[in-house]
Amino acid sequence: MTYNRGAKSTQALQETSLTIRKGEFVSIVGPSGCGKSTLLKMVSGLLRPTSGTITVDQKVVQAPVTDLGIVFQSPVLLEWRTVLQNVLMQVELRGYPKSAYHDRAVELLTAVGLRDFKDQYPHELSGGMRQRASIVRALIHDPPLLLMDEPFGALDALTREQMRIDLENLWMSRPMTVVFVTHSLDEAVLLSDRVVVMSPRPGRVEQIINVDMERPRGLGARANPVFEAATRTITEIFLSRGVLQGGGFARH
Amino acid sequence: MTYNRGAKSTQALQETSLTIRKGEFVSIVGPSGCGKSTLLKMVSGLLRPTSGTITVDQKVVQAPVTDLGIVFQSPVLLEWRTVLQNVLMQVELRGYPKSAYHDRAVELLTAVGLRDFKDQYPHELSGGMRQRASIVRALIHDPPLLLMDEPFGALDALTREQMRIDLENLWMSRPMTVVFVTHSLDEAVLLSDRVVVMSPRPGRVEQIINVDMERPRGLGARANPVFEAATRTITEIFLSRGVLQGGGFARH
Amino acid sequence: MSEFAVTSGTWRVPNWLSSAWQRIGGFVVAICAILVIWQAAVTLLSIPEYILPGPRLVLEQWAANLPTLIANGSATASVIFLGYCAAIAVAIPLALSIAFFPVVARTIYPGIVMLQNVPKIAIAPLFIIWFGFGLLPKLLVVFLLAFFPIVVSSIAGFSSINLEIVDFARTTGASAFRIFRKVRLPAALPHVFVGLRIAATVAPTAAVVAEFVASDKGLGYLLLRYNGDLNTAMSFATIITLAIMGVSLYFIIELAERLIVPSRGTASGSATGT
Amino acid sequence: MSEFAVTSGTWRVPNWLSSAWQRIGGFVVAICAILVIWQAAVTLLSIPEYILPGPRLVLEQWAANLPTLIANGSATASVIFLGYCAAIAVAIPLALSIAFFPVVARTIYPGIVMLQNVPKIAIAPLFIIWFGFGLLPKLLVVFLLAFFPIVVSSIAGFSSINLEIVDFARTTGASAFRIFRKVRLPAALPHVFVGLRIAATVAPTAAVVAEFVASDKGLGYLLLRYNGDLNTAMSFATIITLAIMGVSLYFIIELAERLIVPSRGTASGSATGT
Amino acid sequence: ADNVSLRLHWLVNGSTVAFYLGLERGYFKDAGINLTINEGKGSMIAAQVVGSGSEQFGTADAVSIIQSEAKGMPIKAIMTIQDVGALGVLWSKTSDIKAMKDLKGKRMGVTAGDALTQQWPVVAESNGLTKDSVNLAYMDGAAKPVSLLNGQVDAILGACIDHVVLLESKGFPVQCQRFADYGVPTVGVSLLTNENLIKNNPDLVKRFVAASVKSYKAFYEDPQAALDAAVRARPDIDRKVVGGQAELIKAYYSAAASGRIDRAKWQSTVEVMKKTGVLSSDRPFDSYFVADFVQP
Ligand SMILES: Nc1ncnc2c1ncn2[C@@H]1O[C@H](COP(=O)(O)OP(=O)(O)OP(=O)(O)O)[C@@H](O)[C@H]1O
Ligand SMILES: Nc1ncnc2c1ncn2[C@@H]1O[C@H](COP(=O)(O)OP(=O)(O)OP(=O)(O)O)[C@@H](O)[C@H]1O
Ligand SMILES: [Mg+2]
Ligand SMILES: [Mg+2]
Repeated sequence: MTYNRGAKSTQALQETSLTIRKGEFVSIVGPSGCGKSTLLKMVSGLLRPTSGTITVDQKVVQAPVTDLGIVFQSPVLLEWRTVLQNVLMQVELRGYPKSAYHDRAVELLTAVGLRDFKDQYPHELSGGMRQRASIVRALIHDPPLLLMDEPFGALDALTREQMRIDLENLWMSRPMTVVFVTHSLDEAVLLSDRVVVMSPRPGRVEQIINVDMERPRGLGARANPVFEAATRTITEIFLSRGVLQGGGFARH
Repeated sequence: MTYNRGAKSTQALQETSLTIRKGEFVSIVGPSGCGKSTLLKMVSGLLRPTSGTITVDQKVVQAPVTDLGIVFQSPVLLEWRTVLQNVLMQVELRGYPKSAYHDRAVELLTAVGLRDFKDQYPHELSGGMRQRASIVRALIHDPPLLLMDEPFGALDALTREQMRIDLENLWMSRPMTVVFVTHSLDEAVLLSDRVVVMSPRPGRVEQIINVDMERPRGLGARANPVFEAATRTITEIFLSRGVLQGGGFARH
Repeated sequence: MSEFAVTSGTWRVPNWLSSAWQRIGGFVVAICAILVIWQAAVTLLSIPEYILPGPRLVLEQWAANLPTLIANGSATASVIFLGYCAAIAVAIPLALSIAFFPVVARTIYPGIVMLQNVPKIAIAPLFIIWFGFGLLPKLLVVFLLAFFPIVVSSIAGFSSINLEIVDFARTTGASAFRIFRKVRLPAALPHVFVGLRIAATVAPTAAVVAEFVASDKGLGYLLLRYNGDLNTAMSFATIITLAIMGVSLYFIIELAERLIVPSRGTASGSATGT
Repeated sequence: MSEFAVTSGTWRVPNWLSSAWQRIGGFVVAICAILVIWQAAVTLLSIPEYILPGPRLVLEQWAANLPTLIANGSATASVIFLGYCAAIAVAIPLALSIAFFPVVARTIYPGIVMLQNVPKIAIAPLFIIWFGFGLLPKLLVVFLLAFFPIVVSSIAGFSSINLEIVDFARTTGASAFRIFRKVRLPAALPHVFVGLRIAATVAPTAAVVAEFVASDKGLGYLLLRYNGDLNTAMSFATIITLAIMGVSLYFIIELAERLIVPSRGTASGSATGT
Repeated sequence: ADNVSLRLHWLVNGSTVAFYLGLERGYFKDAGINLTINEGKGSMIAAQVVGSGSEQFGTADAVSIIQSEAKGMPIKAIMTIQDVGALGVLWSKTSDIKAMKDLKGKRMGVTAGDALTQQWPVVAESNGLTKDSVNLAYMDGAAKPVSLLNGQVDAILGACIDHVVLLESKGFPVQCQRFADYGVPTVGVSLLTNENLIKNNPDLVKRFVAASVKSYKAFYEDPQAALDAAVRARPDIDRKVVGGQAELIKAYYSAAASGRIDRAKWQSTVEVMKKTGVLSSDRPFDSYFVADFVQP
């Protein structure tokens, strides 16, 4: 996958192949700039490779996939709509009756702690609040496929933990495929059936780790040896590739 | 601190008092939406309270403070400037000679892994790369005061660890006051002399935890009982206040 | 230590009504100042009436001939209104196709620029020959002058949207039209309104030019007559009537902007907090 | 599995030169098409010359009278140029003060709107009385017509900046002027250029109107003469000369925009990647 | 020599080429006058420019001069160029219109606000037509001849010199009837100056009038020479059109070459204007001109 700008081009992804199965919870981890967001956009069909394929639920992705909910890395809210209106945008664009989703929207906003802010505009929210609003927007229509790009990145540890548990519960309560980009190895391992580990820029899929643990994986799951093993494996892959090449901030 | 919109107003901060000492490393932690960013903007003088005071280095903050470097929660880069030009913006706006800072800029960009991207535009970067560029912009002029709002939020664990160590080294190598907002308790404890713990929205300073640990606090410091104690204390404060009030994502 | 509070330091007022009042207040003050200076100049320098009639005289004449001015003004108003609406109806779809179809941008757009640079006033007499004496040539003049500002501004608007928002919209499978209506159009509206405002100030002038060329009614016709009679005071009264109509149109557009353009909930104190 | 690549699906071309060529290509095709249709219509319908001269006749006349057209065209060009520059010089500072000083916005702005709605064409004869037959009244007409689009667009530009970027700039202690030059102005430029483009199409018309009223040279003067003589072919030749000048100004502005307005490194494939 | 500028009532045409001839032949120089000729944009503007004192002399229609004076402009007519106004009605020789009265029920092109349209009601009344018996189509001045050519109107109000030449040059067999011959006698183009100049430098006015009369006499002798002089000064004028006008003017006006101001004609002009309503002032008719600058 290469981004072109005139004569200049940036290779964002090396030879990458990814197959996602129906109902599966897959996480993608990898160093910053390795191509996770690019890969996620290809899964959604928003970016299309000229060669190579992405397969979701045995179908090759070609046009933008529409029966999904997506959380971009930045919140991407409409500045001129309130939080509630932004959430209902998902429904309006799909042509569903708005009134049928109003209560569910308020329920979800309550779940992420935004009930009191439903009539405020995005620029009046804190960074983490905006992110939570965009998560609600992705969930409101009960999509069978959920793509999330670092959805909990701007949240504090406790809120994050809570929302992780809520997400797992939601996923368990009904069939849903989730592709989840995160920087938290804990989160990846605690949530996923498989963790896709990517190599540094220009990235490719380095390894795919299966996480066989019973669910729900509550707070205690961190003590599970499977958790520990998976986390250690991923950390080792990362360490073996190294990260920043620079010499730190101090002057040389 | 209250945000006003017509008749409507949002209380962002309750009675808050904060004194920051010269050369100190202070972290601010607290649940999403509690007012950390607001507090940081008040420390910088960008937002001014009509009553109450913020004291930095024994001076009451009134006008925007200018001998500082600041990292906002979102990268806030100029879309029409390359990464390098964005970094040098700091210097240009201050009227310093650009050429004198060019090498230092490249050095810092190298340190954060952006050397190859110095001539690219912000929209061609990944989320984490943009954030790193804005960190470099805050450091380029060796400010005596550094304000950072979740600067490592979009970075993977390894890059984050590396940059934390780099930041500590920089801070140790010369006198500098740092105010650091983060969601990572590890990071807060490992970096700070004092950790300011805020209560949920509308927030106030709940408690200030001193962290007495020798420096540098490398990878091994997590084993230090002081680390463990501080982390536990903060977690307990958080747990005692509770977080989201909602009932999860599943339908009721 | 007491609670922090930030005083509102910006001048925007949250609801359009009180803001409209504020505006009208300033406007009235400005107008009064101009009138006083004008009358003073005319009186003190004893400027003859045919060079510059004083405002008192103009207002007297204006009041005395109000029925004529209203009758003819309404004729002009309908030309302005119809031409302006036609301009909007053509300009916005055109801007859309220029913004999104490269072929249109490359072939039609330069032609429009060329057309725009033809002084309509110079060819207006030909319009009568080509299109007869009716409403058509007049509408055409207003249309031609008003539509270009709207096109240029709308192109800027439709090109300036955040692409990730469109990406989101595409994942919903919404039709191009619905994405336009719900996302692209609201995002472009502030820019479109820049063009609508400029066009609003162009339209009355265009209508007068059109009436100069072919009309037996309307303010342009009156102006020709009063100019012919060297009745400068009534010329001014007519011009003022026209200016009032133009300003009304302008503020109607501004009001429409406040009502239609999605606000972001005009906040104060957010980042400025003086 | 082979490497992923995204084909460039947008029509933008990275450097302005080749893009200018693309434009000129489309333009030429469009012009040729118009000429052919026009000639065919005139010939087939045998339209009399004084109603609509064919392009062949117009071009012949144009070529035959080129020296006259050039001499008068350059007079008009200088009126356009000076009036346009004056409009820029006044409009941008004015827009700035309207955008940042509420008092100005409330008192002066409505006055300007009012002024803008006075049909300059109707009062142009008075300009002669007030300012004589020299360059001044002509410049004034061009200035008055060109400056408003620039004001309106620039206000929109200066009001639309991301406040956090200004926050960052304020922490550097940079003077208001430097913040303006380095941050606010570049951010506003795309909007300012919308106004500059609209003004570029207004200025030639304004110059012709001014010359109708007060000139013994220039293309407006020629037009009046040829119209009076029913020399429609030469009227058209003059109008075409004017249109060429107008289009040149327009594309100079567009070129200036490409050179001055900070690009974001026109990317392709980023989010559209067809 | 005195520096003097003359503002014409329109772009140079047949009625004013004489000044270029006088200039070229040195008549003004011989009179101690350094003359600049400026083309104009209407009689009213010429009157206003002279009235404001920014230019010393002008040519304008007598009706416009009287109107402007009545409004308080300090100007006076000082010489007659056309003793009878050229305003009239034009139609095709081939149409069924033979006289004014035949205009009944026809469509006529007029321009709002101009002198023609102001005088038309009186002409109509004098010829047994009522206000509504002719359909007036209002249009720009430049559009009138084209719409007559094109058959969109049956007649137009126009000038029996300029429009006749113009229409004939397009092969249109035109008939022109002057208002003056149908009961509305007015004086045509005249020379005017500022009252202050008359007061402060009557000698200059006298010399200017003398040189102007000489120029017109020379023009009537050889219109072609005047045309050549004008073309040399203003190369972009249309020889055919302006030459045709000059010949017609010679035919119409050579009898008035003396430039003498005819009191009776001015009186009837003022009366016509009062009748048409464009003049409400009660000033005596002879206060609008100063007759004695023209030497008998
Ligand atoms: N629009 C674009 N144009 C050009 N290059 C781009 C564009 N978007 C991303 N890239 C490049 O593609 C690479 C991968 O970017 P991507 O956003 O997928 O990374 P990421 O793994 O999501 O990183 P992060 O964790 O920092 O968000 C980067 O090197 C980036 O510079
Ligand atoms: N511009 C604004 N106008 C109105 N209210 C605002 C504005 N900015 C922030 N707030 C409100 O102030 C409160 C604190 O916001 P702040 O951004 O300081 O939170 P935070 O602690 O930084 O949160 P996060 O961790 O999510 O970034 C929130 O309730 C938010 O809704
Ligand atoms: Mg990313
Ligand atoms: Mg924050």
